[in-house]
Amino acid sequence: MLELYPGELNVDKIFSRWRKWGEDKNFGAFITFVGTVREEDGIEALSFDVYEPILRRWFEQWQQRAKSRGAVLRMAHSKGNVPIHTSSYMAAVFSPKRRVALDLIEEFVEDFKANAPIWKYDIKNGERIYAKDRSHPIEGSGLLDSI
Amino acid sequence: MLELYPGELNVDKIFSRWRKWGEDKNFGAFITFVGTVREEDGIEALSFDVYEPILRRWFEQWQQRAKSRGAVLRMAHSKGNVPIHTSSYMAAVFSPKRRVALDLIEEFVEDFKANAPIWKYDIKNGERIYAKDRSHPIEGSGLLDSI
Amino acid sequence: MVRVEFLGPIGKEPMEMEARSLKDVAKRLQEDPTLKQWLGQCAVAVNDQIVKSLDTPLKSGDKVSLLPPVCGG
Amino acid sequence: MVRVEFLGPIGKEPMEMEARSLKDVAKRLQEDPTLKQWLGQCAVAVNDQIVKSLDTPLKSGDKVSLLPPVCGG
Repeated sequence: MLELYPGELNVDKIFSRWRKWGEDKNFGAFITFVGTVREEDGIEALSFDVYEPILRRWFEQWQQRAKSRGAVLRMAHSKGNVPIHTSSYMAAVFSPKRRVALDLIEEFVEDFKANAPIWKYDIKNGERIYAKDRSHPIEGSGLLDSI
Repeated sequence: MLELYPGELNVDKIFSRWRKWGEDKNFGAFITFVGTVREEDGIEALSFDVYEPILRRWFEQWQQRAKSRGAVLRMAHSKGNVPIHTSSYMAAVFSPKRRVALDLIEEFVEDFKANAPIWKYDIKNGERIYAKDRSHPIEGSGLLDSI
Repeated sequence: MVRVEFLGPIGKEPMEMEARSLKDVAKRLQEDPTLKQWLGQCAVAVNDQIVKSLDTPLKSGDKVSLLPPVCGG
Repeated sequence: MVRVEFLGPIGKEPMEMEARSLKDVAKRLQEDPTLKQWLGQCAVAVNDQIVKSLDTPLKSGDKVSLLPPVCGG
Protein backbone atom coordinates (compact mmCIF):
# COMPACT_ATOMS: atom_id res chain seq x y z
CA MET A 1 0.00 0.00 0.00
CA LEU A 2 3.10 2.25 0.08
CA GLU A 3 4.71 2.82 -3.30
CA LEU A 4 8.01 4.57 -4.02
CA TYR A 5 9.00 5.69 -7.52
CA PRO A 6 12.17 7.17 -8.99
CA GLY A 7 11.24 10.67 -10.25
CA GLU A 8 7.78 12.13 -10.81
CA LEU A 9 4.56 10.16 -10.21
CA ASN A 10 2.27 9.08 -13.04
CA VAL A 11 -0.74 10.49 -11.18
CA ASP A 12 -3.53 9.36 -13.53
CA LYS A 13 -2.24 5.81 -13.69
CA ILE A 14 -1.82 5.50 -9.91
CA PHE A 15 -5.25 7.06 -9.29
CA SER A 16 -6.92 4.71 -11.73
CA ARG A 17 -5.21 1.64 -10.28
CA TRP A 18 -6.13 2.60 -6.69
CA ARG A 19 -9.74 3.38 -7.66
CA LYS A 20 -10.12 0.03 -9.45
CA TRP A 21 -8.71 -1.78 -6.41
CA GLY A 22 -11.43 -0.21 -4.23
CA GLU A 23 -14.23 -0.60 -6.75
CA ASP A 24 -15.73 -3.88 -5.56
CA LYS A 25 -15.05 -3.40 -1.83
CA ASN A 26 -18.18 -1.38 -1.02
CA PHE A 27 -16.37 1.79 0.06
CA GLY A 28 -18.67 4.80 -0.22
CA ALA A 29 -15.90 7.42 0.00
CA PHE A 30 -12.53 7.66 -1.74
CA ILE A 31 -10.39 10.75 -1.18
CA THR A 32 -7.04 11.44 -2.81
CA PHE A 33 -4.46 14.11 -2.07
CA VAL A 34 -1.94 15.00 -4.81
CA GLY A 35 1.09 17.16 -4.01
CA THR A 36 2.66 18.95 -6.99
CA VAL A 37 5.99 20.80 -7.17
CA ARG A 38 5.35 24.55 -7.33
CA GLU A 39 7.45 26.89 -9.43
CA GLU A 40 8.91 29.36 -6.91
CA ASP A 41 12.23 30.98 -6.04
CA GLY A 42 13.62 29.98 -9.42
CA ILE A 43 13.80 26.24 -8.68
CA GLU A 44 13.97 23.74 -11.54
CA ALA A 45 12.86 20.75 -9.50
CA LEU A 46 12.67 19.35 -5.99
CA SER A 47 14.64 16.29 -4.99
CA PHE A 48 13.87 13.77 -2.25
CA ASP A 49 15.78 11.36 -0.03
CA VAL A 50 13.57 8.68 1.51
CA TYR A 51 14.57 6.40 4.39
CA GLU A 52 12.45 3.44 3.54
CA PRO A 53 12.63 1.18 6.66
CA ILE A 54 11.26 3.86 9.01
CA LEU A 55 8.84 5.19 6.40
CA ARG A 56 7.34 1.70 6.08
CA ARG A 57 6.95 1.35 9.85
CA TRP A 58 5.38 4.80 10.08
CA PHE A 59 2.97 3.91 7.27
CA GLU A 60 2.04 0.53 8.79
CA GLN A 61 1.11 2.22 12.07
CA TRP A 62 -1.21 4.54 10.15
CA GLN A 63 -2.67 1.61 8.24
CA GLN A 64 -3.56 -0.06 11.55
CA ARG A 65 -5.16 3.15 12.82
CA ALA A 66 -7.18 3.41 9.58
CA LYS A 67 -8.20 -0.26 9.79
CA SER A 68 -9.61 0.22 13.30
CA ARG A 69 -11.93 2.83 11.74
CA GLY A 70 -12.92 0.61 8.80
CA ALA A 71 -10.71 2.49 6.33
CA VAL A 72 -7.72 1.76 4.09
CA LEU A 73 -4.83 4.11 3.28
CA ARG A 74 -2.60 4.23 0.22
CA MET A 75 0.40 6.37 -0.50
CA ALA A 76 2.91 6.96 -3.29
CA HIS A 77 6.06 9.12 -3.11
CA SER A 78 8.94 10.03 -5.36
CA LYS A 79 12.66 9.47 -4.76
CA GLY A 80 15.22 11.71 -6.49
CA ASN A 81 14.36 14.63 -8.76
CA VAL A 82 10.82 15.82 -9.52
CA PRO A 83 10.47 18.74 -12.00
CA ILE A 84 8.19 21.72 -11.31
CA HIS A 85 4.50 21.19 -12.19
CA THR A 86 4.80 17.43 -11.75
CA SER A 87 3.77 15.45 -8.66
CA SER A 88 5.86 13.87 -5.91
CA TYR A 89 3.23 12.74 -3.41
CA MET A 90 -0.14 11.01 -3.44
CA ALA A 91 -2.19 9.81 -0.48
CA ALA A 92 -5.61 8.17 -0.46
CA VAL A 93 -8.27 7.00 1.96
CA PHE A 94 -11.05 4.55 1.23
CA SER A 95 -13.83 4.25 3.80
CA PRO A 96 -17.43 3.11 4.03
CA LYS A 97 -18.69 6.64 4.83
CA ARG A 98 -17.42 10.16 4.19
CA ARG A 99 -16.75 11.38 7.76
CA VAL A 100 -13.94 8.93 8.49
CA ALA A 101 -12.37 9.60 5.08
CA LEU A 102 -12.42 13.39 5.57
CA ASP A 103 -10.92 13.08 9.06
CA LEU A 104 -8.27 10.55 8.06
CA ILE A 105 -6.95 12.31 4.96
CA GLU A 106 -6.29 15.41 7.05
CA GLU A 107 -4.68 13.58 10.00
CA PHE A 108 -2.60 11.38 7.71
CA VAL A 109 -1.30 14.18 5.46
CA GLU A 110 -0.45 16.42 8.43
CA ASP A 111 1.40 13.65 10.25
CA PHE A 112 3.16 12.74 7.01
CA LYS A 113 4.46 16.31 6.77
CA ALA A 114 5.57 16.28 10.42
CA ASN A 115 7.09 12.83 10.79
CA ALA A 116 7.70 10.87 7.58
CA PRO A 117 11.48 10.33 7.13
CA ILE A 118 11.81 12.18 3.82
CA TRP A 119 14.22 15.03 3.07
CA LYS A 120 13.59 17.72 0.50
CA TYR A 121 16.14 19.60 -1.62
CA ASP A 122 15.73 22.48 -4.06
CA ILE A 123 17.39 22.01 -7.43
CA LYS A 124 18.72 25.40 -8.54
CA ASN A 125 21.21 25.80 -11.38
CA GLY A 126 21.79 22.08 -11.14
CA GLU A 127 22.73 22.29 -7.44
CA ARG A 128 20.95 20.25 -4.73
CA ILE A 129 20.24 22.45 -1.68
CA TYR A 130 18.64 21.05 1.52
CA ALA A 131 15.30 22.85 2.13
CA LYS A 132 16.27 23.52 5.74
CA ASP A 133 13.88 26.41 6.37
CA ARG A 134 10.83 24.37 5.28
CA SER A 135 11.84 21.25 7.24
CA HIS A 136 10.49 20.17 10.63
CA PRO A 137 12.31 18.31 13.42
CA ILE A 138 10.63 14.95 14.01
CA GLU A 139 8.86 14.52 17.37
CA GLY A 140 11.49 13.73 19.99
CA SER A 141 14.37 15.47 18.21
CA GLY A 142 17.38 16.76 20.15
CA LEU A 143 17.83 13.60 22.25
CA LEU A 144 21.56 13.29 21.55
CA ASP A 145 22.13 16.90 22.58
CA SER A 146 20.27 16.51 25.90
CA ILE A 147 23.22 15.69 28.17
CA MET B 1 -16.73 23.96 -13.10
CA LEU B 2 -19.99 22.12 -12.26
CA GLU B 3 -20.70 19.12 -14.46
CA LEU B 4 -23.88 17.02 -14.54
CA TYR B 5 -24.04 13.65 -16.25
CA PRO B 6 -26.85 11.20 -16.97
CA GLY B 7 -26.04 8.00 -15.04
CA GLU B 8 -22.75 6.98 -13.43
CA LEU B 9 -19.59 9.12 -13.61
CA ASN B 10 -16.53 8.11 -15.61
CA VAL B 11 -14.30 8.82 -12.61
CA ASP B 12 -10.88 8.22 -14.21
CA LYS B 13 -11.68 10.41 -17.19
CA ILE B 14 -13.02 13.29 -15.09
CA PHE B 15 -10.09 13.04 -12.66
CA SER B 16 -7.57 13.10 -15.49
CA ARG B 17 -9.20 16.08 -17.19
CA TRP B 18 -9.40 18.07 -13.95
CA ARG B 19 -5.79 17.25 -13.08
CA LYS B 20 -4.57 18.32 -16.54
CA TRP B 21 -6.50 21.59 -16.25
CA GLY B 22 -4.66 22.38 -13.00
CA GLU B 23 -1.27 21.14 -14.18
CA ASP B 24 0.23 24.44 -15.38
CA LYS B 25 -1.46 26.70 -12.80
CA ASN B 26 1.10 26.26 -10.01
CA PHE B 27 -1.27 24.63 -7.51
CA GLY B 28 0.66 22.63 -4.91
CA ALA B 29 -2.34 20.68 -3.62
CA PHE B 30 -5.15 18.87 -5.44
CA ILE B 31 -7.71 16.90 -3.43
CA THR B 32 -10.55 14.87 -4.86
CA PHE B 33 -13.53 13.27 -3.16
CA VAL B 34 -15.33 10.42 -4.94
CA GLY B 35 -18.69 9.16 -3.67
CA THR B 36 -19.62 5.62 -4.71
CA VAL B 37 -22.97 3.85 -4.39
CA ARG B 38 -22.75 1.23 -1.63
CA GLU B 39 -24.48 -2.12 -1.85
CA GLU B 40 -26.84 -2.17 1.15
CA ASP B 41 -30.45 -3.03 2.00
CA GLY B 42 -30.77 -4.92 -1.27
CA ILE B 43 -30.73 -1.86 -3.52
CA GLU B 44 -29.83 -2.21 -7.21
CA ALA B 45 -28.97 1.43 -7.73
CA LEU B 46 -29.53 4.93 -6.44
CA SER B 47 -31.32 7.53 -8.51
CA PHE B 48 -31.01 11.32 -8.33
CA ASP B 49 -33.15 14.35 -9.14
CA VAL B 50 -31.12 17.54 -9.50
CA TYR B 51 -32.57 21.06 -9.53
CA GLU B 52 -29.96 22.73 -11.65
CA PRO B 53 -30.68 26.49 -11.29
CA ILE B 54 -30.31 26.50 -7.50
CA LEU B 55 -27.45 23.98 -7.59
CA ARG B 56 -25.51 26.31 -9.90
CA ARG B 57 -26.09 29.31 -7.62
CA TRP B 58 -25.05 27.30 -4.58
CA PHE B 59 -21.91 26.14 -6.40
CA GLU B 60 -21.01 29.66 -7.60
CA GLN B 61 -21.17 30.97 -4.01
CA TRP B 62 -18.73 28.27 -2.97
CA GLN B 63 -16.50 29.07 -5.94
CA GLN B 64 -16.31 32.71 -4.76
CA ARG B 65 -15.47 31.59 -1.23
CA ALA B 66 -12.73 29.32 -2.60
CA LYS B 67 -11.38 32.10 -4.82
CA SER B 68 -11.00 34.45 -1.84
CA ARG B 69 -8.68 31.80 -0.38
CA GLY B 70 -6.70 31.34 -3.61
CA ALA B 71 -8.40 28.03 -4.43
CA VAL B 72 -10.60 26.56 -7.17
CA LEU B 73 -13.43 24.03 -6.77
CA ARG B 74 -14.77 21.51 -9.25
CA MET B 75 -17.72 19.18 -8.97
CA ALA B 76 -19.46 16.47 -10.99
CA HIS B 77 -22.77 14.77 -10.17
CA SER B 78 -25.04 12.21 -11.73
CA LYS B 79 -28.69 12.60 -12.72
CA GLY B 80 -30.94 9.54 -12.92
CA ASN B 81 -29.87 6.00 -12.06
CA VAL B 82 -26.43 5.03 -10.74
CA PRO B 83 -25.80 1.30 -10.16
CA ILE B 84 -24.12 0.00 -6.97
CA HIS B 85 -20.30 0.14 -6.95
CA THR B 86 -20.27 3.01 -9.43
CA SER B 87 -19.86 6.70 -8.60
CA SER B 88 -22.40 9.51 -8.51
CA TYR B 89 -20.39 12.38 -7.01
CA MET B 90 -16.96 13.94 -7.40
CA ALA B 91 -15.63 17.11 -5.81
CA ALA B 92 -12.17 18.64 -6.07
CA VAL B 93 -10.13 21.49 -4.65
CA PHE B 94 -6.99 22.98 -6.17
CA SER B 95 -4.97 25.33 -3.99
CA PRO B 96 -1.44 26.69 -3.72
CA LYS B 97 -0.84 24.99 -0.34
CA ARG B 98 -2.29 21.97 1.44
CA ARG B 99 -4.01 23.61 4.45
CA VAL B 100 -6.62 25.50 2.43
CA ALA B 101 -7.29 22.42 0.29
CA LEU B 102 -7.80 20.17 3.34
CA ASP B 103 -10.13 22.70 4.98
CA LEU B 104 -12.12 23.43 1.83
CA ILE B 105 -12.77 19.86 0.74
CA GLU B 106 -14.31 19.15 4.15
CA GLU B 107 -16.41 22.33 4.32
CA PHE B 108 -17.55 21.96 0.72
CA VAL B 109 -18.53 18.28 0.93
CA GLU B 110 -20.37 18.78 4.23
CA ASP B 111 -22.32 21.78 2.94
CA PHE B 112 -23.05 19.88 -0.27
CA LYS B 113 -24.64 17.11 1.80
CA ALA B 114 -26.66 19.62 3.83
CA ASN B 115 -27.83 22.08 1.19
CA ALA B 116 -27.34 21.05 -2.44
CA PRO B 117 -30.77 20.67 -4.12
CA ILE B 118 -30.45 17.00 -5.03
CA TRP B 119 -32.87 14.24 -4.09
CA LYS B 120 -31.92 10.61 -3.68
CA TYR B 121 -34.01 7.52 -4.35
CA ASP B 122 -33.34 3.82 -3.75
CA ILE B 123 -33.97 1.54 -6.69
CA LYS B 124 -35.36 -1.74 -5.33
CA ASN B 125 -37.07 -4.32 -7.52
CA GLY B 126 -37.23 -1.66 -10.21
CA GLU B 127 -39.13 0.73 -7.91
CA ARG B 128 -37.90 4.28 -7.18
CA ILE B 129 -38.28 5.04 -3.43
CA TYR B 130 -37.42 8.49 -1.95
CA ALA B 131 -34.58 8.07 0.61
CA LYS B 132 -36.53 10.09 3.17
CA ASP B 133 -34.75 8.83 6.29
CA ARG B 134 -31.30 9.79 4.92
CA SER B 135 -32.42 13.23 3.68
CA HIS B 136 -31.89 16.55 5.45
CA PRO B 137 -34.15 19.63 5.43
CA ILE B 138 -32.28 22.55 3.82
CA GLU B 139 -31.44 25.45 6.16
CA GLY B 140 -34.54 27.59 6.59
CA SER B 141 -37.02 24.79 5.92
CA GLY B 142 -40.56 24.98 7.31
CA LEU B 143 -41.16 28.60 6.28
CA LEU B 144 -44.53 27.90 4.63
CA ASP B 145 -45.77 26.11 7.74
CA SER B 146 -44.80 28.96 10.08
CA ILE B 147 -48.12 30.85 10.18
CA MET C 1 -50.22 35.06 -11.26
CA VAL C 2 -47.24 33.32 -9.66
CA ARG C 3 -46.19 29.80 -10.48
CA VAL C 4 -45.51 27.34 -7.65
CA GLU C 5 -43.30 24.34 -8.41
CA PHE C 6 -42.83 21.21 -6.29
CA LEU C 7 -39.35 19.76 -6.60
CA GLY C 8 -37.95 16.25 -6.21
CA PRO C 9 -40.09 13.65 -4.49
CA ILE C 10 -43.16 15.85 -3.85
CA GLY C 11 -44.42 14.70 -7.23
CA LYS C 12 -47.13 17.34 -7.67
CA GLU C 13 -47.91 19.34 -10.82
CA PRO C 14 -47.08 23.08 -10.71
CA MET C 15 -49.84 25.44 -9.55
CA GLU C 16 -50.67 28.99 -10.69
CA MET C 17 -52.13 31.43 -8.16
CA GLU C 18 -52.62 35.09 -7.28
CA ALA C 19 -50.25 36.13 -4.50
CA ARG C 20 -48.67 39.40 -3.33
CA SER C 21 -46.29 37.80 -0.87
CA LEU C 22 -45.12 34.37 0.25
CA LYS C 23 -47.65 34.60 3.08
CA ASP C 24 -50.45 34.39 0.48
CA VAL C 25 -48.81 31.30 -1.02
CA ALA C 26 -48.41 29.71 2.43
CA LYS C 27 -52.12 30.23 3.23
CA ARG C 28 -53.18 28.73 -0.08
CA LEU C 29 -50.88 25.68 0.17
CA GLN C 30 -51.92 24.98 3.77
CA GLU C 31 -55.41 24.29 2.44
CA ASP C 32 -54.08 21.41 0.30
CA PRO C 33 -54.15 18.12 2.28
CA THR C 34 -51.64 16.46 -0.08
CA LEU C 35 -49.01 19.02 0.99
CA LYS C 36 -49.55 18.66 4.75
CA GLN C 37 -46.55 16.34 5.24
CA TRP C 38 -44.25 18.54 3.12
CA LEU C 39 -44.70 22.18 4.16
CA GLY C 40 -42.95 21.81 7.53
CA GLN C 41 -39.89 20.24 5.87
CA CYS C 42 -39.50 22.30 2.72
CA ALA C 43 -37.22 25.23 2.01
CA VAL C 44 -38.60 27.88 -0.35
CA ALA C 45 -37.01 29.68 -3.29
CA VAL C 46 -38.34 32.68 -5.20
CA ASN C 47 -36.95 32.86 -8.73
CA ASP C 48 -34.32 30.28 -7.71
CA GLN C 49 -33.09 32.21 -4.65
CA ILE C 50 -33.68 30.57 -1.26
CA VAL C 51 -35.69 32.99 0.92
CA LYS C 52 -36.20 33.07 4.68
CA SER C 53 -39.15 35.46 5.16
CA LEU C 54 -42.88 35.09 4.54
CA ASP C 55 -42.99 38.84 3.84
CA THR C 56 -41.01 38.30 0.62
CA PRO C 57 -43.07 40.24 -1.96
CA LEU C 58 -44.19 38.51 -5.16
CA LYS C 59 -45.16 39.92 -8.53
CA SER C 60 -46.83 38.37 -11.55
CA GLY C 61 -44.52 35.94 -13.34
CA ASP C 62 -42.51 35.02 -10.22
CA LYS C 63 -41.59 31.40 -9.65
CA VAL C 64 -41.89 29.89 -6.16
CA SER C 65 -40.15 26.50 -5.60
CA LEU C 66 -40.59 24.09 -2.71
CA LEU C 67 -37.44 22.09 -1.86
CA PRO C 68 -38.01 18.98 0.27
CA PRO C 69 -35.18 17.39 2.35
CA VAL C 70 -32.09 16.74 0.22
CA CYS C 71 -29.47 14.02 -0.01
CA GLY C 72 -26.89 14.44 -2.74
CA GLY C 73 -23.70 12.49 -3.26
CA MET D 1 30.42 -2.35 17.95
CA VAL D 2 27.32 -0.37 16.95
CA ARG D 3 26.92 1.35 13.60
CA VAL D 4 25.80 5.00 13.49
CA GLU D 5 24.19 6.23 10.27
CA PHE D 6 23.53 9.85 9.28
CA LEU D 7 20.44 10.20 7.13
CA GLY D 8 19.41 12.72 4.47
CA PRO D 9 21.29 16.00 4.29
CA ILE D 10 23.82 15.33 7.08
CA GLY D 11 26.05 13.83 4.41
CA LYS D 12 28.46 12.04 6.73
CA GLU D 13 29.82 8.50 6.33
CA PRO D 14 28.58 5.90 8.88
CA MET D 15 30.68 5.43 12.05
CA GLU D 16 31.38 2.29 14.07
CA MET D 17 31.84 2.61 17.84
CA GLU D 18 31.69 0.76 21.16
CA ALA D 19 28.54 1.77 23.09
CA ARG D 20 26.38 0.16 25.77
CA SER D 21 23.61 2.75 25.58
CA LEU D 22 22.58 5.77 23.55
CA LYS D 23 24.24 7.94 26.18
CA ASP D 24 27.63 6.56 25.09
CA VAL D 25 26.77 7.42 21.47
CA ALA D 26 25.66 10.93 22.46
CA LYS D 27 28.94 11.60 24.30
CA ARG D 28 31.00 10.38 21.37
CA LEU D 29 29.05 12.38 18.74
CA GLN D 30 29.19 15.56 20.83
CA GLU D 31 32.98 15.48 20.39
CA ASP D 32 32.57 15.79 16.61
CA PRO D 33 32.47 19.46 15.52
CA THR D 34 30.87 18.62 12.14
CA LEU D 35 27.78 17.32 14.02
CA LYS D 36 27.35 20.33 16.31
CA GLN D 37 24.62 21.92 14.16
CA TRP D 38 22.73 18.60 13.79
CA LEU D 39 22.47 16.90 17.19
CA GLY D 40 19.95 19.37 18.63
CA GLN D 41 17.64 18.89 15.65
CA CYS D 42 17.87 15.16 15.00
CA ALA D 43 15.53 12.37 16.05
CA VAL D 44 17.17 9.03 16.79
CA ALA D 45 16.23 5.49 15.78
CA VAL D 46 17.67 2.23 17.05
CA ASN D 47 17.25 -0.59 14.54
CA ASP D 48 14.75 1.60 12.65
CA GLN D 49 12.55 2.32 15.69
CA ILE D 50 12.42 5.95 16.85
CA VAL D 51 13.49 6.09 20.53
CA LYS D 52 13.00 8.80 23.15
CA SER D 53 15.43 7.85 25.95
CA LEU D 54 19.21 8.09 26.23
CA ASP D 55 19.09 5.04 28.52
CA THR D 56 18.11 2.87 25.54
CA PRO D 57 20.55 -0.07 25.81
CA LEU D 58 22.66 -1.06 22.80
CA LYS D 59 24.33 -4.32 21.89
CA SER D 60 26.87 -5.22 19.27
CA GLY D 61 25.40 -5.10 15.75
CA ASP D 62 22.76 -2.49 16.58
CA LYS D 63 22.13 0.31 14.11
CA VAL D 64 21.65 3.88 15.34
CA SER D 65 20.21 6.39 12.83
CA LEU D 66 20.12 10.17 13.07
CA LEU D 67 17.12 11.78 11.35
CA PRO D 68 17.44 15.50 10.64
CA PRO D 69 14.36 17.75 10.09
CA VAL D 70 12.04 16.31 7.43
CA CYS D 71 9.88 17.71 4.66
CA GLY D 72 8.10 15.14 2.53
CA GLY D 73 5.42 15.77 -0.05
